[in-house]
Amino acid sequence: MSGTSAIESGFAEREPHIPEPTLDRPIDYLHAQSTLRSWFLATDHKRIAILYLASITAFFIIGAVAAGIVRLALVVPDGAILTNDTYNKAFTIHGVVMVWFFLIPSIPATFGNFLIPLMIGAKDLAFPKLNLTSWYIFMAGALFTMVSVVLGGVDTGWTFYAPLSTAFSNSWVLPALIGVTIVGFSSILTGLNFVVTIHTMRTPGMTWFRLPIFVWAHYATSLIFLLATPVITTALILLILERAFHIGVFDPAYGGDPVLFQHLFWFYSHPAVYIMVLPGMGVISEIVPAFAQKKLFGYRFVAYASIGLASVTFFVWGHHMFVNGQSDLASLAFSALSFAVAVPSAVKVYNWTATIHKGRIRLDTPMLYAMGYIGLFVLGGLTGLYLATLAINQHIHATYFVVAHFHYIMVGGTVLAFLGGLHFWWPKFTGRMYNEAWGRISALFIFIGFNVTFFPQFILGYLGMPRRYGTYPPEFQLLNVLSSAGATILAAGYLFPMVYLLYSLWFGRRAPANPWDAKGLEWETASPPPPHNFLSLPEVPRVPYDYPIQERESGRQHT
Amino acid sequence: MRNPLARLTDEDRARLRQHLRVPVLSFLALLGLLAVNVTLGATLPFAQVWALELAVVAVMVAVILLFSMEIRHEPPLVRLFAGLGFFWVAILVGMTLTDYLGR
Amino acid sequence: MSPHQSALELWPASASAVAVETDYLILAFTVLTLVLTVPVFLGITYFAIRYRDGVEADRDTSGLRSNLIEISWMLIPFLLTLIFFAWGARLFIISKNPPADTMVIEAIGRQWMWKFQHPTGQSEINDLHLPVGQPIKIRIISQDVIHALYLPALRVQMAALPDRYTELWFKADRTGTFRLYCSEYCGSDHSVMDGNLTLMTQSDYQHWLTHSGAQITAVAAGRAIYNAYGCGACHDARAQVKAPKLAGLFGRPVKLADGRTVTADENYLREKILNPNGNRLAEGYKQIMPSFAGVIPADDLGRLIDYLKADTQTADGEATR
Amino acid sequence: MSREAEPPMAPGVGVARVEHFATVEQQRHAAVLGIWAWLVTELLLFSALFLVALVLRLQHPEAVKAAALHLKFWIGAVNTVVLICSSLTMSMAIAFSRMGWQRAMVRAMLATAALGSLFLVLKGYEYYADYEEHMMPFLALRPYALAETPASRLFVNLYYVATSLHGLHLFTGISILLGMTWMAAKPGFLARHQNWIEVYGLYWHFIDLIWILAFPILYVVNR
Repeated sequence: MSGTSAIESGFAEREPHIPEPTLDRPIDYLHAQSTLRSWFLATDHKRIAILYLASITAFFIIGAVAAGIVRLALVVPDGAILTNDTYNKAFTIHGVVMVWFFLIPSIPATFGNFLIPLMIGAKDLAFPKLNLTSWYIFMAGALFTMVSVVLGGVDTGWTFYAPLSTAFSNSWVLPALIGVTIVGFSSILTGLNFVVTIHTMRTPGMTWFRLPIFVWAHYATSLIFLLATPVITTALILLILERAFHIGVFDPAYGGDPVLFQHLFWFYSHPAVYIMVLPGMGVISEIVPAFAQKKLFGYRFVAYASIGLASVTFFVWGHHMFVNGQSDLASLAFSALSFAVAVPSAVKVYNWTATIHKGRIRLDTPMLYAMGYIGLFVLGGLTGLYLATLAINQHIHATYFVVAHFHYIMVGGTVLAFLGGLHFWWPKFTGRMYNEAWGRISALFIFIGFNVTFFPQFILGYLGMPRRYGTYPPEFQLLNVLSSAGATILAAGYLFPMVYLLYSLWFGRRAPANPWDAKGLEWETASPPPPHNFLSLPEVPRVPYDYPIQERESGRQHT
Repeated sequence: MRNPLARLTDEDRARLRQHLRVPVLSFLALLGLLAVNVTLGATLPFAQVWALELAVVAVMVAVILLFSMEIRHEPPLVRLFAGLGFFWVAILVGMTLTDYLGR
Repeated sequence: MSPHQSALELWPASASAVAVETDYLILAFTVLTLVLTVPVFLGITYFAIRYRDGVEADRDTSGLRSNLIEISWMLIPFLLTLIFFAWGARLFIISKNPPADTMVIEAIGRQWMWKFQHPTGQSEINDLHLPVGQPIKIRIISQDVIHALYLPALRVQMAALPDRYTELWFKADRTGTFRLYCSEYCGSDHSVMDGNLTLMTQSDYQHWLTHSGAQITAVAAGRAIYNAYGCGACHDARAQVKAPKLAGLFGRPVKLADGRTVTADENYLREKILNPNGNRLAEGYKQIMPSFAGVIPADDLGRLIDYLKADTQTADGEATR
Repeated sequence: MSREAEPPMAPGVGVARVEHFATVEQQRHAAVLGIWAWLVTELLLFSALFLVALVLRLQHPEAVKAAALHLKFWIGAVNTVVLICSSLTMSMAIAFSRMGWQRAMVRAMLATAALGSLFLVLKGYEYYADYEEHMMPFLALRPYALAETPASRLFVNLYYVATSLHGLHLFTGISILLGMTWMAAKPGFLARHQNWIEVYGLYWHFIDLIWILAFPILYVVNR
C-alpha cells in the first residue's frame, strides 16, 4: 500500500470499559459486564447475537402458535373451529412472522453474528455499532408488525399480493407492510457488515480457501441480502403508497399492473429462500465433518456451490408465476433456468454424504439434526423441481404440494440446521453442556413429527387441495387430520429443547473449549469466549477441516 | 490553517492543480454531456432520440463512477462490487422484460 | 350433487389426455427422485452405522479422487432432470395453443364466486357443465382481486386477473362430476369460492342447456350469491349477529318497528336489500345492515330473491351452504 | 493495490485506528468497501423504481408521454447542473482533505451543502408549481389535470415517489454533511478521520449519479 501516510494515533479511538482478560483472570463475554444497559447498548458481536437469539426465539413461538391454530382449524373440513377470517389471519401471521422475523434472521443474525469473527480470527465485525443498529431496526420492524397483529391482524397472506392487499383487504395491512419494509434494512445492514468483515477482517494466514464453509455460505447469503432486499423495499414502499394514497401503479382500476408487484416481490423472495437455506448449509458443513472426524469432501466445490446458488437464484423468480399471467416466453425461460439450481444443490448433498463415508461417526444431537437435514433437504429440493416443471406446475401450483415443498426446505432444512447448530455451538455460546439424551430424543421427535405433518401435504396437493383454504372438501379430511396429528409431535419436539437448554444455562455441566474435538478457530478460544474473542492471535491451519481422516487432495495426506 | 487563494505559493498552486485537475475536467465533461441531452430533449430532432439520450446518460454515469468516485484507483474488489450492482440491475430489468415484451 | 369421493384416495381422477400425460410425467419424475434420493438416504444411514465411532472399519480414503466424482454428480442429475424440463415444456406449449374449433366459455371471478357463461347465453354460478370430446377454451377475467380457476381433474389452472383476459383450454374425455376451485388467495371466503365441474356427453350437454340448465341452477346460483355477498354471516340461523333469520321468510307477514305489518314479498326483499335504511325496520331489530345499492347487480339480485323464495318453498331448513 | 496513480496524502493527514481493527489500512479498506456495498444496495433500490417507469412506458406509451410533457423540464435541467456543481465542490473537499487544507475543505463542504439545499429548494418550487397546475393526482380532493388519461397518473405518481425518495436521500445527505462539517472544523480532525470525507464523498457522488439517471428517465426520454 503506497501513497498513504496514515498515522497510528497513540490511543485507541474507542476506550474499552471492559476489563481485559488475561490467562490467569479469564473473563468471558457473558460476565464481562452484567447491567441491562451493557446488553442493550452492546457492540460485542457475541452479545448482539444473543439479543437476536432471544428475539427470534420469541417470534418463533408466535409463529408456531399461529401454525398450531391453523393445524387445529384444519382438523375439520367445514370450518367449524375458526371463521374464515380468523383462519386467514392465522396463516398470514404464521407466514409473515416465520419468514421475516424468524427464518431470514435465524442463522445469519445469531450464529453468523456470533461465529464469523471467531471463525476468521477477528476481534469483532467490521462495524460493531452498525451491528447493534441492525438489531434495533429489526425490533422496530417487529414492533410495527406486532402492532398490526394486536390491533386485529392481517389477512393478505405473507405475499401481500396487490390489489387484495392494497384495495380490498379490511385488515391492518399498513403497519404490517411498514414493519416488513423496516426489517429489510436490518437485513441489508447485517449483510453489509458480513461482506465487509469477511473481506477485510480475516486474520493473517486465513486465506479464502482456508475459510470454513459456514463463512462462505454467509458471504453468499450476505450478497443476496445486499442485492435482493432493496428491490422488495421499493416494492413494499410502492405498495404502502398504493394502499395509503392509491397511486395506482399496481392497481388495475387505474391501468396499473398487479403482476408487476409479483415480479418485484419474487425478485427478492425467491433469493430469500436461499437467505434461509444457505446459512443452514453452512451449519451442516461444519457439523458433518466434526462428527465424522473427517475433512469435508470436495471443499472447493462446496465453497463455489454456495456462491453458485446465490447467483443462480436471481434468475429463477418467475417460476412462482407460471399460471399468474406472465408471458409464455418468460415462463419457459424461468423454468429452464430453475433447473440449473439442481447443480450446486447436488454438489452440497453428495459431498456431505461422501464426508460421512469412512468417517468416525458420532451420532450426537447435532449430527442427528444434520442427517435429518440432508434427507429432508433432498426431498424438498427435488420437489422444487417438480414445481419448476411447467406442466406439473399448472396442476400443483398454489396447492398443498407447494406448502409441503417449502416446509421441507424451511423446516426440514433451515429449522433443523438451526437446531443442529444451536446444539453444536451451545457450549461455545453459553459455556454449558446440554443434556445429550434429551437432545437425541427431541431430534427424533422433530424428525418424525415433521414427516408426519408435511408428507401427507404432498399427497393432498397432488390430489388438488388448494392452499390457504380454511374449509375444504370432506375427502381431504383424513390426510389433514394426519397432518395435524404430526404437528403435535413436532410441537413436543420443539418444546423439549426450550426446556433442557434453558435448564442447562444454570445446571448444565461446564463446557470445555472444544467439547466435540472440532476444528475451526472458534474452538481455539475459551467457552464462552472472552470479549475480544482471542487472548492471542490464533494460528491458522494450512487446510480447512484438518480432521484426522482426510482424502488425498493436492498431494497432502494426513493421518 | 492554510491561506486564502491570493497568498498561495507557487508550490501550493502546483499541488492544487495536480489535485483538482481530474475533478474539474470531469465536471466540465458532465456539463457538456448534460447540455447535449438537454438539447436533444428540448428539440427532439428525430423519432428514436431516446436511444441516443440513454447512451449519453451511460457515458455520464461512467464519468461519475470512474473519475468522481475514483473507481479507477480502487482495488479490483471495489470495482467488482460496482460492476456487480449494475449487472444485477441488468438481471432485474432483463428478466422482467422477458415477460413484458413477450406478452 | 357433489363429486363422489372415498375417504382416502391417493391419486386424483383425471378427465383428459393431457391430465393423464401429466400424471405420467409426475410418476416418471418420482421414479427419478427415488433414484437420486434413496442412495443418499441409504448411504447416510449405512455409513453412520458402519463407520460409527468405536467400530473397527477400513477408513483408508486414499484411493478416492474427487474431481471426476464431483463433476459426475454435478452434471448427471442435472441432465436427467432436464429431460423433465423438456417434457413439461412440451405439455405446457400444447396447453397454450388451443385448436381453432374451440367452444368458448366466459369465466368471471369476483369475491367470492365464479360466474360462467355458455356460448348460447346460459350462465351458471360456481358450477360448470361442459361437454366431453370438444375442445373448450375458458376466457377468464376478474372483477376485483386476482383469483385463479383451478380444475384439478384436468390438471390446469390459470389466474383471473382484474385487468386483462387470460385463458386455458382442454379437451375432456371422461364424464363425471369433479371439483373446481379458486386457487389464488383472494380474501375472506377464498375457500368457499369453489364448485363442481360436471362433464357430460354432447347430447346430455345439449339437453342440459335447453331444459334443466337455467332453471335448476337459478336457485343454486342464488345460493352462491347469498354466500358470496356474505348474507349468511348475519342472517343464517346460527349467525351471532342479531338480525332477522331469512329461512322461510318469503311470503310471511313481517311486523315492523313502527307497528305496521307487511308481507315479505319480492318487492319488500328487494327494497330491504337495496335500501335497508328505508323506514321498514322489522320489530325488535336495530338498523345495522349496509346498503347493497350499486353493489349487487340486478341479475344477481333477481337470483338472490329467487333463492330466498325457493328456500321457503322447499323447507324451513337453515340457509347455509 | 493500485492507489499509486492517486495524489499522495499530505503529512499529518490520516486515520486513527479503532480498537477492533488490526491495522489502519484494514480499517480504511473496510470503510470504502462498506460504503460501496451500501451504494450497490441503493442502486438496486432506485433501479426497481426505474423498472416500474419502463414498464409503465411499455404499457401506456401515450399516457406516459402526456405526463412527462407536464414535468418541469427546465427546472429538472437546472437542478442537474446544480448537482453536478455540488459534485465538483465535494471532489474539491476531498482533494483539500488529502492536501491537509482543513479550512478550504470546510468551505467546500459548506458549498456542497448549500448547493444540495438549492436543489431541494428548486425541487420544492417544482412541487409547488405542480400543485398549482393540478398535477398531484394522489391528492384525492384536488382535481387532476390529466384526468382524461387515467394511466398518466401512474407515471406522475411514480415521479413523485422517485423524486421524493431521491430528495430524502439528499436531505439525509445534507444533514450528515453539516454534522460532519461541524466536527471537521475542529483541530486534529484530518489526522484522525480523513477517510470520513472520502467515504462521505462517495455517497454524495452517488446521489448525484442517481439524479443523473432519474432526470433523463423521468423528464427526457419520455418526451
